[in-house]
Amino acid sequence: MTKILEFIDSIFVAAKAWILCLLGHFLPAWIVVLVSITISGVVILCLGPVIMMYLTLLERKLIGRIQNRYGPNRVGIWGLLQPIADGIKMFTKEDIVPANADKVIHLLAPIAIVVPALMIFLVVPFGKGMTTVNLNIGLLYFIAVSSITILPIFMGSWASRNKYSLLGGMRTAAQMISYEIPMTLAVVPAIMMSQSLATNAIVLAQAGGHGLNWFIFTPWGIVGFIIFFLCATAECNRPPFDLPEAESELVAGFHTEYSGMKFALFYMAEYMNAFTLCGIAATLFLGGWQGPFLPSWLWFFGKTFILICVMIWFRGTFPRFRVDHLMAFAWKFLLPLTLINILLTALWQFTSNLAAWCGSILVLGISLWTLVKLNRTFVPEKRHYPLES
Amino acid sequence: METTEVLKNTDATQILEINFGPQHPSTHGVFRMTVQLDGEKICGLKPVFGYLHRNHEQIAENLPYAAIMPYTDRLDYVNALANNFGYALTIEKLAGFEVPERAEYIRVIMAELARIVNHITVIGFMLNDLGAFFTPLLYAFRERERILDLFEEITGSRLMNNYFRFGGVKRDLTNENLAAIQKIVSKFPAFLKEFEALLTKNEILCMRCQNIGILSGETATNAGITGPVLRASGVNYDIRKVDGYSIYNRFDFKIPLGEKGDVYDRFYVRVLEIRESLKILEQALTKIPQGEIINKKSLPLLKMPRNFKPPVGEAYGRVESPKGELGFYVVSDGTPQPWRYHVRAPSLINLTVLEEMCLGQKIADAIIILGSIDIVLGETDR
Amino acid sequence: MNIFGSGVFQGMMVTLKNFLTSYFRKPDEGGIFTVQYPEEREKAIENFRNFPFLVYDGSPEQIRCVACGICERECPPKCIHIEMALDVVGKPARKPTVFDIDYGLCMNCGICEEVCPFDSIFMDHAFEVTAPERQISLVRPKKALLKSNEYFQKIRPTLAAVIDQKRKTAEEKKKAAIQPPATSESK
Amino acid sequence: MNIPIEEVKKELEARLPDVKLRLIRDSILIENPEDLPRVALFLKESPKFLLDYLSSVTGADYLTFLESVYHFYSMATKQGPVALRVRVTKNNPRVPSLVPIYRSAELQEREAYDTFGIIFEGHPDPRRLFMWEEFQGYPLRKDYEQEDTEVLEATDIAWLEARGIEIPGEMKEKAKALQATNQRAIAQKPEKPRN
Repeated sequence: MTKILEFIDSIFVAAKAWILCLLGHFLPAWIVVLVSITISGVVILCLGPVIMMYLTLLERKLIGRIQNRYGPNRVGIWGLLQPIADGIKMFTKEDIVPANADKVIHLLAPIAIVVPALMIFLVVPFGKGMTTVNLNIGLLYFIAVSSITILPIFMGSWASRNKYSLLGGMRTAAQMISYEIPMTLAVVPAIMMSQSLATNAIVLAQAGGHGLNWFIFTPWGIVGFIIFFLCATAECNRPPFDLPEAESELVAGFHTEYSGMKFALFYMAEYMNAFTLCGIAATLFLGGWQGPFLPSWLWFFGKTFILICVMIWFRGTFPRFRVDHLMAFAWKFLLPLTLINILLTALWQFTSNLAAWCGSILVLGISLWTLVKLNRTFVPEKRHYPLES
Repeated sequence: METTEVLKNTDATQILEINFGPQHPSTHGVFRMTVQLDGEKICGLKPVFGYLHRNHEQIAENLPYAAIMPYTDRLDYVNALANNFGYALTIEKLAGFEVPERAEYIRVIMAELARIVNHITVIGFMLNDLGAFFTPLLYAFRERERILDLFEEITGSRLMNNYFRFGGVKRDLTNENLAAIQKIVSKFPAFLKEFEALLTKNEILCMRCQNIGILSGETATNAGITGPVLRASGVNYDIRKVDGYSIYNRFDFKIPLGEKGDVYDRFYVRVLEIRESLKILEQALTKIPQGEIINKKSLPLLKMPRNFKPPVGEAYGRVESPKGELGFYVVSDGTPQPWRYHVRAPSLINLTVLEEMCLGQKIADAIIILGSIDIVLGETDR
Repeated sequence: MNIFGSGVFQGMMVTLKNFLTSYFRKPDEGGIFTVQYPEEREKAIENFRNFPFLVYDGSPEQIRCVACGICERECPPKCIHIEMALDVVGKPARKPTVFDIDYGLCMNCGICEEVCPFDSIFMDHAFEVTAPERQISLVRPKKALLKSNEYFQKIRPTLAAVIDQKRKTAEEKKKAAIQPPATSESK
Repeated sequence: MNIPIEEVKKELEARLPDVKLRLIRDSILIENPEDLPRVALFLKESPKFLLDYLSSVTGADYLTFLESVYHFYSMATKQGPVALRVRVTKNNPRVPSLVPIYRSAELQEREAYDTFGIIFEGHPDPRRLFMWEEFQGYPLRKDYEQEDTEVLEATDIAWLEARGIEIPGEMKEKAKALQATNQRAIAQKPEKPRN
């Protein structure tokens, strides 16, 4: 029984190893390495778009249900072929470039945005031994690469020569740079506890204890997770932080002037970013691919799926932030909280379990209360509405 | 989009001039505002009208009185019944028609249902302007749909009702209709509770709406602002109470007033007004008498509308439409068609203070301020 | 005191509730409200009015319309055009030869139905009216507008019953007037 | 609550003796348009009426003269309406603007200017409201002749041809004929209701 489970668990790893072994018999070693890289690359290149396509379907279905309607259900059973229909539509659409646009940069931006989105996939541990490149500085790589996304968005917005796009681009720059900081700082506790920057090592640090060793089950872990998740939502420009697009204000923000496949690439990058960020969040705080019975990659995808569902749930519920509130939220609320969180993590390592729990909750409570008191704009005013005859 | 950058100061920042509309997702139709931006801050805003202008008044001046009724539906197409009400009231004033008791009750019931439809739609669209991805709007539309189905059953059409006649209404309410209305009225508070749980305490919504677009009571009065926008600024002025037209003075209802006159107050005053409308409906449904639905004197006019020639004179009739004071000014010269027909459109006049409310706010705020004023371009541009 | 974030949480609970009820509840109680249009249809509402049509009894020759032109005059957007037929002698035949309604202009107000003294024009339920272009093919000729009384009885039973009754009594009266019964003669 | 119009007139005559007033139906006609702002200001500030709310401003064309009609209400005392009207000739349709006193007149006066051509002197933003700036004529005047949009004029044809759009010959001929007689293409007036 356990043998079968283990086999299913390692099926992808085994398959790749088998192919490489086979080739190793009659090919020189350097070609085998090249083939290994190619296999991983092709898998990721296929996985990215497929994930994106079905995430759009999932989003439309879930939001449909939230809004008491069916969502797409005409193309194929349960609308399963809808993404393909959308893809065909995107391909056949006319590609429009504004007359005054900077044509080269306008073309480059959608291409450039997909690259970092795909690059992050390299360090995501999809399962036991299924990290494409087991970098020992995996998290650093992730943080570095994910911040590149700003540049293509700004390129696209600037090159469009549209004022809505320009505003959207400016907002993107401000928003993504600001949210990068609390996000990075929210990751630090996980690094401190696992004492490694490699994503796989962080997952392994959360092993055992029937899942209770996951970082989310500690006070600093839950705070870190929530902050990381909020920042991730902001990083991939999803509601309620979708200011760069801001449909009701800026028409479509930075991609107002994009159509057809170029637009689809922006869209693809957004969804792939959402997936990888959720995957990293699951890795850092939810024990990654760890879990009983089921194969490890299924656990990873399950956890990621739930996080994505929460992102979609956000989208179905919340109105958008305003630009200054957004910045204030990052700098005045999330940033101090992450710093306190790092302090707590440090204390956690030196104290006994019970004292650490009580102490952390006390410190967190006080700091939250203080932060709310300091940020009066976040607190709704109480209003009184007289009813007069 | 026009690309004219105006230099305000040679050494300082550039002012960015943007046209919001006429094709823009949240200008509620083909409304345009020319906005001057300093970064994200608004330093100038000019509304531009007329993209939906069809000279309603001239069309009406070439038509017999009864034939104008379906055209009034097209003014404010979200609640056509209020327009019908205003026009019918004006012509009854001009011709001196009495309205039977039952017809008055039917009118009030229909007008209040239309008010609920309007307010709930406005709240939904305002939330959409705020960036909520259609969820509040579709919840609102779900409830609106029930009322519109009822309108279809009673008036024959969902939006373009053409239901009121001079001296009465077109069709009687059956007992089943009354039961259906009663069902809607009794189910509505539960929906409102859910709707409020979704919205009113939401921190993001409060952050976005509170202290934004403040309009003081004095400015509002002087600028002729009416309706929920005025009452949100704390001025107690509801034409249903002031004029007591039709039979509104027989019902017990209150007027909710706002505290600060910001976007949040306008939003919440509308929610409270829905509650008051439900109160009126409850009372009207219990009190509605049996009897005629149209004045006997005006019955023959239904068959020969062209024979209707009101005496020479003029009348100014106004009703509390959900958008504000909807006035009709009609001058009769004794011929079958009016000599002068004028509509005092609340959506248009409420936009007088748009610039003042938006100055110094962010672009995102301008959108929700516009949404909170509640305009329908059919009425604004006429 | 409200805990910071409770409003956001409350809102999320509302959407979660609606998400779940969309699977289990009936449309009236918070379930899915959508009607899957071409396959499913909403219950036809009797009073619904769309474009006008002309009623005939029995065969299309027995058209009720007498081409009096009242609807043509009263129509607010002037979308009706009628020409009266002439009989062999050249006298007006009290039948329309041409009866066009421009669906592109018609605004479904129902005034023609109200003013018609001969109960011959009524508002239809058919709303699936399409045309390849917006000028000529939207002008519907008499042939396209004629529909039988049975169709009228099917779509609007209540109104049709009232009108059939009215016409029946009117016809009986007419008959009675032409051939007065013997008893009345003796008086 | 209604204000008897005679009472208003009496009060006005007592306080502003140099203003000539006349009752027309249920409204007061101010014979000299120049007096309008004074009357309005008096009505707004007199504690008896407190007409702080200008509900409606509109024009009307009575063939020989144009009229501007104002309906006032009071939000403070909840009474009204009081209707004022001024008459001007079509040659010199100048009426002092009420915007400095009531801002609600701002858009409505622009509308009246747009549709009737009544010029409101002292209006801060005297532009057309619904029509574009180049528009000719005032559509709600009874003598307004609507341009036929189906017929192209010579200038239109020149504009179109400059952009490489082909125009049928008969349209060109029509335009030439119009230009020769120095006429504008006028649309048929909507049919007046028969009785």
